[in-house]
Amino acid sequence: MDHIIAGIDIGSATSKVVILREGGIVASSLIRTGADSADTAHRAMAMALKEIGLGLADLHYIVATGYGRIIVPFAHEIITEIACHAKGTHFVFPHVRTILDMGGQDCKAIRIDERGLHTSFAMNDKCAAGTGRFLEAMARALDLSIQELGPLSLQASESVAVSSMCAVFAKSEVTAMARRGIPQSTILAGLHEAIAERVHGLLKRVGIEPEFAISGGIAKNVGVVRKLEERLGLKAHIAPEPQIMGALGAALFAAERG
Amino acid sequence: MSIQQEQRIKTSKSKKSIQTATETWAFIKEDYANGHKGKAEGRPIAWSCAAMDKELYHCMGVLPFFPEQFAALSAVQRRGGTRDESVEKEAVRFARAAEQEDYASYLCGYQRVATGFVIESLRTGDWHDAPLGGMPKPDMIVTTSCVCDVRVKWFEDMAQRLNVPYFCMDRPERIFKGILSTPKEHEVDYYASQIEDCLTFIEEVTGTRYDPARLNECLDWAYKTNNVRQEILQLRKAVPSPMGCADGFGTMYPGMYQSGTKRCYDFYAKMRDELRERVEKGIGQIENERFRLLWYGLPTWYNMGIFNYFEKFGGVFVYEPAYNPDPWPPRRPEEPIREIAHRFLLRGTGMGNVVDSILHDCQEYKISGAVLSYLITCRPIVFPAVEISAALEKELGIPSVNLEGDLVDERLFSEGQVYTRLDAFAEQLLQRGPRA
Amino acid sequence: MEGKICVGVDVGTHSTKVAILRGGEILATRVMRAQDPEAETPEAALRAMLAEAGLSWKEVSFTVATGVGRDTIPFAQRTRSEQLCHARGAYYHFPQARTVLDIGSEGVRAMRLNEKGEVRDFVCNSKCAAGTGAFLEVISEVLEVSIGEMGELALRAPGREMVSSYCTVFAESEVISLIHRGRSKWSILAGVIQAVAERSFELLKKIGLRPQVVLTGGGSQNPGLKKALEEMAGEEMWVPPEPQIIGALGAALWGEVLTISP
Amino acid sequence: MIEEFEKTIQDRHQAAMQWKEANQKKVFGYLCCLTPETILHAADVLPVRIFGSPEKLQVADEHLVPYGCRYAASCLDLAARGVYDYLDGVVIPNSCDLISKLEYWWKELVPRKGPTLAGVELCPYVLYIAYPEKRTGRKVLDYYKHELREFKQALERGLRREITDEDLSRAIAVYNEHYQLMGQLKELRKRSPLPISGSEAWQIEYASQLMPKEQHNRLLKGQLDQLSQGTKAASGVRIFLSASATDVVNARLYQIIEKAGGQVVSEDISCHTSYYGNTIQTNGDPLTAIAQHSLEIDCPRSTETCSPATYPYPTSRWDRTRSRLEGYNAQGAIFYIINYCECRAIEYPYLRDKIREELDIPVLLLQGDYSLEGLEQVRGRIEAFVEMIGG
Repeated sequence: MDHIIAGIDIGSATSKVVILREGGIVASSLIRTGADSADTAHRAMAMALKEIGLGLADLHYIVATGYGRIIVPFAHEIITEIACHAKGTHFVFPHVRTILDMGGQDCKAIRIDERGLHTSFAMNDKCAAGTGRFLEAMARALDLSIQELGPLSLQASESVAVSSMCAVFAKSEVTAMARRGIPQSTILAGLHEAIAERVHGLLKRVGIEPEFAISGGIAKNVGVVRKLEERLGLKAHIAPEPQIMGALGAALFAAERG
Repeated sequence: MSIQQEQRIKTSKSKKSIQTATETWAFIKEDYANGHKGKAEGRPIAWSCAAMDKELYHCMGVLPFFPEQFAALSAVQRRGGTRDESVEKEAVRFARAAEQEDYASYLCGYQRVATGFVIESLRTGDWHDAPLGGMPKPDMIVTTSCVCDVRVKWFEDMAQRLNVPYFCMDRPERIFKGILSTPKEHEVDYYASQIEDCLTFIEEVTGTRYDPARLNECLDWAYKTNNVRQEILQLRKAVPSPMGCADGFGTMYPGMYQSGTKRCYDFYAKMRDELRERVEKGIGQIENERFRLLWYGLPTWYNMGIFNYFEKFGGVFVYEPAYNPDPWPPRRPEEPIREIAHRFLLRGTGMGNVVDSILHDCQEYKISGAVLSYLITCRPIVFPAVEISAALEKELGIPSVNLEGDLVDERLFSEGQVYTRLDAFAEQLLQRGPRA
Repeated sequence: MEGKICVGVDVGTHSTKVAILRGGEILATRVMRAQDPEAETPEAALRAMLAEAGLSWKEVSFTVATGVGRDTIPFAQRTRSEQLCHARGAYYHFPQARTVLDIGSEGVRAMRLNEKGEVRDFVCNSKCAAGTGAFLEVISEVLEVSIGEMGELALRAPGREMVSSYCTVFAESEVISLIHRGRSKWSILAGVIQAVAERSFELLKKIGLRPQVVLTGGGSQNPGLKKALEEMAGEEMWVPPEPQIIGALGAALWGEVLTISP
Repeated sequence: MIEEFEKTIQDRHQAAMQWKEANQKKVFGYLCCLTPETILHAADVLPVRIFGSPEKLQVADEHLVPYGCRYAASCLDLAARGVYDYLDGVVIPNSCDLISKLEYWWKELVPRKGPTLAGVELCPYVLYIAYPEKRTGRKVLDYYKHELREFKQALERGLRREITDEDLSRAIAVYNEHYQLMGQLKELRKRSPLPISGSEAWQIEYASQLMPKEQHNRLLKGQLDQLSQGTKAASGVRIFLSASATDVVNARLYQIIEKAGGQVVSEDISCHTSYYGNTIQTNGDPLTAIAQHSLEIDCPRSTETCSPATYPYPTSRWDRTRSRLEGYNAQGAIFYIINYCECRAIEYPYLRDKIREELDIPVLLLQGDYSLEGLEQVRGRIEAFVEMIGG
């Protein structure tokens, strides 16, 4: 019988599952965290299992992580998203020592050692400035899709200063700028700069090593990534599926335990 | 965040591992009852601060009350002593009253709560609608310039509002290398003069004459108490840890606020005996101690359960440097005032002194991780936090984690975020394996 | 002075309001939503309004602009702060007004007035959007209730859910989780409105809360919010007709004052 | 306004470096008006005030938590970035919880190697002064004199020169002239119409902390002659401004107030020299006189010795505030308190009540950080406030 294990990451915005068989990823899923969190867990898991035609009973061990980790009814163990992001990223990029995870409502800076274990971490405070939700609100204000933000901002030749990082105030600041005829790309460049500056502060708190990776949904925003790279003078490693790093880490823990 | 609130991880209520700790509450209640009784009988009441030399009150027959301690009490209690969780904590009610008067929300929680209590009591005329019947109205307000600027300014502000005589004992700021050092002569002269002036001030307010013999009596008790407390600290270094930080903070009241009395001495003597027995029998806070933690800063008084949080991972809080005393130089009954000044000035107040002292404590107590309470409303606690964290990592390889919040205002505490950090920190410590 | 025409323009973050006065009487008012791409410019709106009233642009004696975008109205002779305009507008309707609470979309402000309707003191909300109209808008989107019906719904709530988050974004997800837990929309609304009311009430307490209290701005049209505030204050609060144009009305009234002594 | 003032402010670092080059003397930076500048002057050192910059922190944020005054943090940040490398020494008085701790961070982030003896620095680059928190009382002067003596000795060791009483007396004379001239300027601002705008007066204050006092005295004297002829007049609602130390932000605050139709006529600002009311005594021991003068500074952090019967609690903050409002016929009071400036934050509600009740003057509280964007966000309130008074 194959050794099949899974990791599930219930985040504030999206939920992810990764299934490993003999150390390799055989299935994954990503859905929006919805209605009932336990139900979300079931749906995400079912979706991934369907890919390989298996059932829950075929899994030997399941580790849950993320904000909703405690409510995953079928998990054997729960581990924090900090440890899981460290583990997942280490698996993909063994040389990476600093990780920035930018999720829906929070950002984390994590330092890891050569074994992929976290040695230090910092998280954002009670304000959602600079998180995925913040960008979503901005996208709505500019009537753009979240995927468009990054590429569009790269077209900007200059950027404007966005003074407020409060999602609500920034939204109206952005609306007002758009009304004044400032190009969307320029506004976005400003927003991304502001976010980069904020997360840079977080990174400084754990110390930045040259081998550095970004995970989470915002890692797919090339605008933020570019601004951050410019600030740090470093090239960021980004996995093809940066959002599933936490679930992957959870699955890797499951592989060790199960 | 949402899901988490749904599944709120309830820490157990703060757990007392030692018997003596359960007696603190009776001690506090007795003091408040005595205060109210004394007030009715016309005995002088002083509002004062933790860093004050309490022996001065006991030798002058003054009943001292401490707004900081009152604020901590308000962080625990709800109005009317109810346990109904929909009733907000008294601390939140008072803090809000102060904020409505434009006291900034970044100000020390102790300050906002105590000032809010003054504002509310002056507004309603009812001084007893508060935990334990509130602090009796003061006849004098005495503070010191120790530790922070807020204490001076805040007490001055209360004196203005209450129209009550005010005195501040100014303590010289001392910055040097290391943790303890002999104070300079002119520093002792100055602080001794402050103590003398304070005694004169109390004489004027109360009409009681200062009697050096009486002060010596109080200092004898204080000295004996301090020796016992040093023994307790030695015992607390044992592995497994016989007593944790919840108890450490929970039992600081007598020593912090009633030093110089026999009942204070008795309290700690009993505690020492209990601890000695536990250490001899090898009884720890928990059965299988896997890692030992230090709590830097002041506690989150509204959530003392946090000190048990690591138990499920095999972690225990072993030591909290905040309120524990240094060893004292021998008694000098011929000049008791200079003796107080001298012992008070031994410890340095600079950033470097603070960092050095935490490094020292971590070694003494065999600490494997430190939880830094980032009191965002307390400058002296929060400023050194980054340096401490860096020094622990660099000098001793000890990791640390920080928790943002206030000491009494639970509105600034984000349970979900805090517990995720603590979980990740526990994982981090367990991954490292036992400390060599 | 009979028949003198004064115009007030209130340029807010979400809408622009225009009011025209003739001889101290309201002649016409108009609200333009900022998000609406079809919306007229203030100047075009004013021209249309004047034309409808059979007046020409030249007949306007004085124009005053207020609101966050008050400097963007080139045809205004003067500008006046929102505080002064809301107070004057509220006083126009209610000479008994001594406290005015303006619940705008991003700013909440409380003003204390003297017997003559002059502002003696004011306080404003902080840099955080918690407790403002925009906060309610975000929640209205989440709950799929229109801003208009929000207050009514809340009034019929059987209970009240606690919404504790400061930050609009966090509050949004708190609300989402409450929905997911099957809590009634009404009770959640009541909780949200309570949270907003608490923020506004803090400002009222700071300013002293002297009766009569008058509510203005978009938020005052929310009956649930009004009721929550009245309960906290133990005090009846009045809402003028068309509370959202009070700022523009006040600006126009200032125009009358300023034409005399510019 | 005088070009030289403006130039010095615009390019304070260049100005100090040029002075150093031209005079072949040392320049020391200091962090607070509690610094005994006269002692530095007596040692032939040019004391210049260390200011920050409202740019974002670049280095210091790795060491400081965000829960503290950004102004002090910015001063440190500039130093850590090398902006203040031209300084030959730094004086840090115990003037508030954060500034006193800068002594540690300055040494950490701007390390300078000097000779040590048994681990103790002989001629420290960073000089700390334990300023007492009490301004009055029986032994305060003795204690502070001792601290100043130690400061002077450290300076003498570092500079390898003696600072004689004659040196001190010479410096005192220069500074006394400065205090007198600044006093005259203040008197002018009591007039109506105002002979000088608030922002111009501020510029004079600002420059006085950056240039040699002799030069400043000379320029100011000329300026005062001109002003007393009354050719210039500034108008507006008369405003008293109380503010934390936030140099450039304050400078902009003056402009915003003026644009709104107001004029600052008097102030209580932490990076201002207006705390010095009197001159330094010239009879007797100069060090005692300097200590005495320094203890007269009415800083929000200082407290006093009280007497139960006659003087139960300190009133000097209110007394000073009252005289700054009444004497100058102020019509409104604006308080700008930078976040985490705790002493000002605590005294504010009491001062506000007193101003309202006893003087019937309206008060506006502004809270913010050390950034110009933050100021733009409160611009509307300032305009509303000035309009409210001006009608």
